[in-house]
Amino acid sequence: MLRKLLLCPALRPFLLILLLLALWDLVIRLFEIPAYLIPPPWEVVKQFVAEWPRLLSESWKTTLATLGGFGLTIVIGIPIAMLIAYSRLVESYVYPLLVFSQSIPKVAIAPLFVVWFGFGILPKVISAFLLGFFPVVVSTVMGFKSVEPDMLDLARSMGASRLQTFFKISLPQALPAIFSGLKVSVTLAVVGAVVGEFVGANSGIGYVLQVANGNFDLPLMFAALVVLSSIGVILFVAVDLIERSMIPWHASQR
Amino acid sequence: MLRKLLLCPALRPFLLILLLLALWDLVIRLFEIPAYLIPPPWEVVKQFVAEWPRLLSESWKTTLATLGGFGLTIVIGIPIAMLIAYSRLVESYVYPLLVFSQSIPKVAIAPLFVVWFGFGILPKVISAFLLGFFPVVVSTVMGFKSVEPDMLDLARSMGASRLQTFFKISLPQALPAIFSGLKVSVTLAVVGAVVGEFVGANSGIGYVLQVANGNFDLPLMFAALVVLSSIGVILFVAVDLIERSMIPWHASQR
Amino acid sequence: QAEKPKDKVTLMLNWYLYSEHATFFLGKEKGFYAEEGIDLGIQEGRGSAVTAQAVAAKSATFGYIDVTTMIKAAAKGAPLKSTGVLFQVSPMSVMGLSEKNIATPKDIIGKTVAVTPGDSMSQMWPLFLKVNDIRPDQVKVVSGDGQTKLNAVANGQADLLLGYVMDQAIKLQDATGKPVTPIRFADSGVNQISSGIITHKNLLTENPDLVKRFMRASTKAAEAAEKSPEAAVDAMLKAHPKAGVRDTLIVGMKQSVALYHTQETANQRPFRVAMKNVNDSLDLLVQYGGMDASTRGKPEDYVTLDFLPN
Amino acid sequence: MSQVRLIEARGVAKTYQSKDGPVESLKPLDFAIQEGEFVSVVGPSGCGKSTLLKMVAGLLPISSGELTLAGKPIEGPQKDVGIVFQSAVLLPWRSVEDNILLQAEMRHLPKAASQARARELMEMAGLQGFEGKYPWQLSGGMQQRASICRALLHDPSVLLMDEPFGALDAMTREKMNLELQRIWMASKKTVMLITHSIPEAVFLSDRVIVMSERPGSIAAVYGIDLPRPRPLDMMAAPEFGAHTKLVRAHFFSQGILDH
Amino acid sequence: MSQVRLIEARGVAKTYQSKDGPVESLKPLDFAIQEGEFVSVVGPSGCGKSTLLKMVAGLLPISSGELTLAGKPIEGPQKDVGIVFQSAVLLPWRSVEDNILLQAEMRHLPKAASQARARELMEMAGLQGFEGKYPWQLSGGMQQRASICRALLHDPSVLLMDEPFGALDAMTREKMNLELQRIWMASKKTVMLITHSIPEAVFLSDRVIVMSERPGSIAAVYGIDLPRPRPLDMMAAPEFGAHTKLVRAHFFSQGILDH
Ligand SMILES: Nc1ncnc2c1ncn2[C@@H]1O[C@H](COP(=O)(O)OP(=O)(O)OP(=O)(O)O)[C@@H](O)[C@H]1O
Ligand SMILES: Nc1ncnc2c1ncn2[C@@H]1O[C@H](COP(=O)(O)OP(=O)(O)OP(=O)(O)O)[C@@H](O)[C@H]1O
Ligand SMILES: O=[N+]([O-])[O-]
Ligand SMILES: [Mg+2]
Ligand SMILES: [Mg+2]
Repeated sequence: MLRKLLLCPALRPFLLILLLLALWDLVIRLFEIPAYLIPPPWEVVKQFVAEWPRLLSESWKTTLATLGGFGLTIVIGIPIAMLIAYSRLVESYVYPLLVFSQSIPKVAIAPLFVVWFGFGILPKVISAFLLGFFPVVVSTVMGFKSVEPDMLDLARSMGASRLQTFFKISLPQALPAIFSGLKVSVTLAVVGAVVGEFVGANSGIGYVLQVANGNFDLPLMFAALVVLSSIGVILFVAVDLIERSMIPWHASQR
Repeated sequence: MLRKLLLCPALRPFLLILLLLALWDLVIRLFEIPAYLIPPPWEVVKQFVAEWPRLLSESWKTTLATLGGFGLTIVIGIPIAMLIAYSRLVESYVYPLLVFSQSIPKVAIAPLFVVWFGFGILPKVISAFLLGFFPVVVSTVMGFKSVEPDMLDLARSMGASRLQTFFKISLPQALPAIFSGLKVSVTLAVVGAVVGEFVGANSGIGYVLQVANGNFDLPLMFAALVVLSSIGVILFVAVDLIERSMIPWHASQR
Repeated sequence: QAEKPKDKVTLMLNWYLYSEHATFFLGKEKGFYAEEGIDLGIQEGRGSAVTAQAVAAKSATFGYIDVTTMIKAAAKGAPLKSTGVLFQVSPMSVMGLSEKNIATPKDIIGKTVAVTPGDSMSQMWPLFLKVNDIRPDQVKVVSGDGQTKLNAVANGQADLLLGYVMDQAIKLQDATGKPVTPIRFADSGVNQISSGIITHKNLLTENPDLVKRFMRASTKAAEAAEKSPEAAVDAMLKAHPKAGVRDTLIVGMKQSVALYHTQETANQRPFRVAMKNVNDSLDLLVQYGGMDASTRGKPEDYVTLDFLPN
Repeated sequence: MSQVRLIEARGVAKTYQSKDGPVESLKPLDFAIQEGEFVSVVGPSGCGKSTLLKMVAGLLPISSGELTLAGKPIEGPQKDVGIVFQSAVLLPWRSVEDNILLQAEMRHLPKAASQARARELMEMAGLQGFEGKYPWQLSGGMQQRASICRALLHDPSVLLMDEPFGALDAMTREKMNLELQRIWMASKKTVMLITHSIPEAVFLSDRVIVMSERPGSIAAVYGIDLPRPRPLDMMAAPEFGAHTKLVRAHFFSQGILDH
Repeated sequence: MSQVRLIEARGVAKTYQSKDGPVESLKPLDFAIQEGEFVSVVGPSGCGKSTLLKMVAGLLPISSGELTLAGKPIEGPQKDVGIVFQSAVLLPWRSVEDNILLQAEMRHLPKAASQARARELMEMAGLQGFEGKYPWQLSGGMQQRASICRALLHDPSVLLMDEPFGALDAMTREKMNLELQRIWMASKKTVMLITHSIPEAVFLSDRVIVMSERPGSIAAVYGIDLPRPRPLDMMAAPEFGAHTKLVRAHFFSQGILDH
């Protein structure tokens, strides 16, 4: 009965939010966290309501940058992964370079973006792309390499070209893996966009965060973080829904 | 012939490093990037050699924190993923919370870590853990959900307990997916450790980075970034080797 | 005068808006820049180093940053020069909650201090200890970024932090609701020039007139701000209502204008720094700031007063 | 032979739920299998044989009716059962021997004894020399034989087999038939065997259940009263021919194929 | 029948390289298949039949010798060939019909005509009503039939089939045998069929190649000179029995099993 209620899809988001607020409140009371470290939930809710129009319009800009970076991730990451999966030579040179670039904290090099790309949307998009694309590459490589030899034999027996084999055999079979990468990627792209906004933007949630931080306005800062997380959740759910509609045949969906 | 030389495993790292330096030099000459934006490679190499003992000892501390966080990632991330994969209830509540937490830029909340965990290695470890664990969770969930129904039937027909099914069927089959998550995770853990060092640590490569940044010592800063990337590559390769030895049966390894 | 085409000029700040920036908003509001034929755009920054790089790359016309940071960049080859130093007294200080009764340098002994590794305050810290006869092992140092330092002191993990009088001192006070006592480095004789205007060297030869006009307007703005910090803050808040809390900003602004002059320059107009002061700062940079002695140069290599009004 | 009804089905039916509506796979069935009995199931492709076997194994819920094992309703996988699936279902990360030993590991059987028995079974199935090979290094028939060994490892009292010999050549198949008969006679297992070979069904069974086309139902049940043990050349005997004819005739009377 | 040698093997051998050393699967073989000929291959499980078929298909490199198709060495997959693999190899993300149409898509055949032909083939194979179902919603035999339809879709002049009817019941199998004979006679394809059923091999083939145990070699080749078309009841004829006996006897002379 309770289980059923808890699983009801319409109620779930509300229950979740309640749960989250309760948890938050509990932690603050339990550990006696002062308001200048973590503000109590109602303060944040108040600030959230008060600043709602601004948060909404700023979050829209962050979302745009995130989607731009995520789009680049797909357009650049998947083909690179393909090349890595298919060519030992590319794998042995490009893959290490990617890994090499990946361990650099973006916050450390992001200031250079400002110098190169100014204060527009570009540095945010690039930062979102840089943070997001590695998980997609790794997952996609794994997906392509897991394609069953039998199926490749089948394609070869049909005289399929490399491209056909890719689109009709490898890609569909790698889809679950690719989507798992995309899900990680999309949340990282949000972080990337915000890091981009930290270093070079006059708008977006990252900007609000920094300003709130500078003013020691913790309730606003946390409200901004909540908005940010919500963007992440919404994009994640969107990717998940696309996945469900694109791979209904997969064992995980039966 | 050239192909063979390029693929020779013993030569590859050296060729790669040469390639990297050449690329770097090329970019600087091509775009006429002045030394106060990006230092030329030889300056960095010089600084690298000069500061080598210090870089080595500091990188050791960063590596320790990374490994600590990565260890937590494995120990906490995989069981959580298991629960998500097996229980619809857990999935519908814990998964969104994880996604929610994931879109928060760690740099924004890391300053709180110091308050809770002091100035030792702990905040670094936690930061490394927080950055690294989501990719492992997503990949592992995908891996467990992809387990073939036939194999689960087989296990059930043998009267296997849930635990046995997990260890003997699901886990091995999910391993390629888990490892793909671990590979992303380990490079992110490096970033996490450094972010942890940015916000509160008296040692580590993150500390060196900050000092170099303060002194406008770009060669040292880039040398530190190279060390950081190398830590990432080495850990990635280590995970890859473990993967190869653990799943020699997989299609990707045949 | 209306026909005269206006020069578009970008001034990139060192950070997001806070109190000391109000000067430029006041100048803009009073029309000082417009009078000089300058259409001024004020751009928030992300740290002095980034602004230095942006000005060097000509992404911004002028920068308002910590001049010692610019000196370090210029020593590495960045084509930058300061055309006027606004903060001639260093805002650096070590501060803690007043309830801890740490009021003089000697009180620091045995305490824990939070610093940000590599920043200019952490670099001057050893000197500050030295001139006060405190051995480095008599204080415990913990490291963290700006936010972490505040958290550490507010939460008791550290007794003190290194910060700017017009910035961290006020933040700490606002956060904890308790009074804060800053001990200025400058009061112990450890002084370094701080915020000032910088620009690309080429601009000085290509368009000296623009630089002159800009500095003339800025000088007037600084003078106006000295006279009425409240008006400056109000001008900034008018342009950017979210820039902060008025009362706090006014406190900060008052602290800021107090740094505009040393005793030697007390009777001169703002931005006119004493070259001896610059020279001392260079010495400190070489001794403590990680600057290579071979690249030290002369004060005139970094700062010029030629573009300032009389 | 004891007369205890080990497996009993009363009105057992199965309808799969799929996205484009329900698929009726089995009409209500009634049958019983005695303890120690050897029963074969034959029927056209797609009539629901595998479905039935999985329900008896407790791996698939029934849609209606009552299905009991030793009097208790089958609600989940049964313990003392060995199953050969229609496809070999070998774990790609385990060698042939380790695949067979999985049965022992899951059931916590003593290791050494299981290993000895696994070797014995592999020898019986002609897999010696391939113990350490991975499934993808085996031929189709060898994979199937490995899965048979796995089902026999724990010496279950009930054996459910879904076309276990389909991928084997005639000789290997006959050899495996003889082995299965020997094992069954020695240990008195209850066996339910799905097969497409009518001679195989007659040769091995006490009774043959004949199913009709999709959605499946039981068309007839034939008792095979040939003496045991049955040598291979009994296949040439007229009584044997009579039985196969009966089963076969039953099939063709459905008009699937004019003879 | 034309006398052009379409497929020719001279000293073709295969040794698999595996981690624990090489595995010799086929000893050097010599044989030829004429254009339009129907040749079956029978032999014990694991003797290398599938290996041979994959080499003829150009999917597996030969280890030594010479293997030619229409005089040219086989170095990669051949164009005008249809293959039925030992396992169905259906793509789980495609419906049955789309799995069959994959052949047309890969070969850029006109869509409407292919669709019509796919429907026709599915009807022939008794899959009508399952066009939109996914592979895992089919029974084992139905999956195999779908893969046969796929191999026939583009009307290839060479057909390579690896135990295509192994998972089918006797009737469906006989029906498919008749269909295959009809298709072969109508379009004069060259067919190489691997089967475990000696009657099936004799019924369908011009020649039957008998292979010996692993590592495989050719033990004998039998010409089957029965008149065409062959009705099912020819299986009861004494000439037919003589042929099957010959093949079977050959097998048992290897001492695999005493009769
Ligand atoms: N998971 C499923 N979802 C929907 N329908 C299914 C599913 N599994 C089987 N069916 C349908 O149930 C029917 C019976 O399938 P089953 O596998 O039991 O046949 P079978 O008698 O074993 O055939 P074969 O001899 O070919 O193996 C078929 O029509 C099949 O399409
Ligand atoms: N990929 C491989 N690696 C190593 N050995 C292999 C591989 N594939 C097949 N073999 C070996 O080659 C031999 C012949 O296998 P093949 O599949 O050709 O047999 P087959 O005649 O088709 O048998 P069946 O009738 O059981 O299908 C077997 O001993 C098998 O173990
Ligand atoms: O720099 N970060 O990846 O948060
Ligand atoms: Mg079946
Ligand atoms: Mg085979």
